[in-house]
Amino acid sequence: MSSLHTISHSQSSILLESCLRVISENDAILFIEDGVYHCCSPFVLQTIGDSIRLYGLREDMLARATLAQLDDRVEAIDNAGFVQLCCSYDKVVSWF
Amino acid sequence: MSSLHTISHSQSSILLESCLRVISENDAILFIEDGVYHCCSPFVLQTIGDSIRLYGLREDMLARATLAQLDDRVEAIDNAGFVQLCCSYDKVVSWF
Amino acid sequence: MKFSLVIYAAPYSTESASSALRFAKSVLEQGHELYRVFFFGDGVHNASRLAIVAQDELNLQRQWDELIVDHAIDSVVCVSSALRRGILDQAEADRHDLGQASAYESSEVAGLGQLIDAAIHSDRVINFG
Amino acid sequence: MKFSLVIYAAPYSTESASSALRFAKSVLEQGHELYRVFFFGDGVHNASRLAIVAQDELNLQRQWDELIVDHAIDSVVCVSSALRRGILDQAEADRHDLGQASAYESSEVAGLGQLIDAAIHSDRVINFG
Amino acid sequence: MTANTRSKSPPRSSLTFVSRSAPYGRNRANLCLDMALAAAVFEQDVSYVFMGDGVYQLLKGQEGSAIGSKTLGNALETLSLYGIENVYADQQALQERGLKKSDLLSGLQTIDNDAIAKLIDSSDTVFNL
Amino acid sequence: MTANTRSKSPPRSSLTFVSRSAPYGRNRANLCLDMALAAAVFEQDVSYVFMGDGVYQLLKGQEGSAIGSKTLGNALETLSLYGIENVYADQQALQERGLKKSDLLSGLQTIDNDAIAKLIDSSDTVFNL
Repeated sequence: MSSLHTISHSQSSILLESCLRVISENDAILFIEDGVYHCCSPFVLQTIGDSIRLYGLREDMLARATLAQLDDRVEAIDNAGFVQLCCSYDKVVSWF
Repeated sequence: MSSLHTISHSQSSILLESCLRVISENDAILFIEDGVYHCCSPFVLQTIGDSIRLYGLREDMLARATLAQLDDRVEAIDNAGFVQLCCSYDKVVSWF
Repeated sequence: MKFSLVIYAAPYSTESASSALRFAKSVLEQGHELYRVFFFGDGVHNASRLAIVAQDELNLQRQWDELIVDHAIDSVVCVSSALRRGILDQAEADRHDLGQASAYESSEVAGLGQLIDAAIHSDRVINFG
Repeated sequence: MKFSLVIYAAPYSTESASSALRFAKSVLEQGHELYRVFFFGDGVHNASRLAIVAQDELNLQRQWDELIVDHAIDSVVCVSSALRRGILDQAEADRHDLGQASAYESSEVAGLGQLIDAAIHSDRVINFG
Repeated sequence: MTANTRSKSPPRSSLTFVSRSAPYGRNRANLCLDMALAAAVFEQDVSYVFMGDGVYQLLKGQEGSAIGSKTLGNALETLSLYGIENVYADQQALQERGLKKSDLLSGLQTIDNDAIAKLIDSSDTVFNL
Repeated sequence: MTANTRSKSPPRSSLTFVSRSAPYGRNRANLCLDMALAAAVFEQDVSYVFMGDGVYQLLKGQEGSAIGSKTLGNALETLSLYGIENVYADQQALQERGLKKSDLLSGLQTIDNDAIAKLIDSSDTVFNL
């Protein structure tokens, strides 16, 4: 099976670190809310294994003015895309 | 002047680290709520300068069963002691 | 697909309740089913019908109510979380002589069984907190 | 000494509101003055008079009310935080035809000026959130 | 056939609860426990992991009464009473916090990161708070 | 004498606001700003520090409307409009987050750890959220 992990706090929290301890190879991470600040931090994104696909919620990045700094590895998706991602993965694990 | 800093989350937060960046020599730290877990972590307490006096709220340590592991540097005080500490320092800075 | 949402966060204090609302709308817009919305912990405050919000700001509680009514969504407020937070349906308000209900009628005040039922019968459970 | 307390946290979801209550009692027991208690953000939920709590658990909202009444404490609920969270005094409830007040009468619904006034006139301001 | 004769029991789903919060400071530990107990009542396939700060829930000798709370330390017993046997403590978290077996409630199974990952991967639904 | 002739203005106190929260995710940035503006109205001696994640409030080009919020990016302007001139951005936080001057609102003064410590030390009251 595969999981979509959502992370909703910034790098000042331990959410990403905790998630990475227990993530599986075919999983993906979607950054939402204050979690989207990860998406413009290449240094932090480096700690995530190459097999993990990365997404950021466009609405949250627009609000925060971080869309322009989006790292190449992260794909911006809107809420419709969020729903579609939930369907593409077998379950959603929320980190908050 | 001098400040009493209260810290109310565990080491999984960045509260202590943030506090230590801006603490002054004659200040003190009082650990309350989930902050009391700091009081049995010698490794973490080492990062605090020697001039800073350290206190832990007894009620919170009793509830959490951490009083027995209390580090030598930390003095356990009850709520009455908390109030007295507030009087002994010129102001209280709360980290939460 | 059948989705259920669990909301742990009060409105206004964090973005999570409004994130959940936007997600719920998106689920419906794409033709999926919302099997249940479950308000838990501080999330029960989203069902308050007493909120008064300035015209130029989002009334999150009312938006939830409208979504739930318009789409006939099964919405549940956890009873043990709700009572201690003053979120009461008319029956509870009457029982304790506390006047009118503080919860919107569109949400049912019920137990955690409804959350587990949702987990069993939904294809996806999404948590917002 | 004159103390004022600012409470940002809702009851039950975190320990902070109950920490503040214990601290307030301790302040009074030691003969200090409580100049003002100010409920801000989610903290306004501490003033709800609609809470129904099991007998073997602490009714934090009632405990605040009792402390405030017993010691004639000046207690203020921030108006902009309160309205959107459905914490209403009778005047607001009447104005919007929302039935009985949801806030205890022991707290006044007022503006942030009361917080700044407290900061100016107290020897110590302690924040709980 | 078998499915038919058992039609009165609910369908069986695998639910994993990851409890990552310390006790008392927030009420998430309680919410997580309550959800798992409800799942057990519905005869679901329940696993429970104390992860990160959640391992603090396992300390022996807690006295919630010191801060007016119910003691959460018997969570393990409660889980077992409800027939939940797949209960695990995060090995790395115990090590990082210097917690020894003698500090903890008895009868604990520890679990490493890979095993938590596999458990999450093989579950139908994960609640994580 | 001077005190007497000025008896109508409130006593002057030095209040420092440390805003450590990112915008939108939690409403703490708004609470902190509202407190400081109230203090300015009361003609207090106000300092404002964006610390840690709080520096994210200073990013240019925010559009709160994307998530149904008011845009917080003009906080700096608002502070200046209320006559609050002692506004500082945490140098270390800007560096750690790789934020360049060109990403940020103009007219910012940066501040290092020692200077924040001195500011806190010399203030009568500190609000820190």
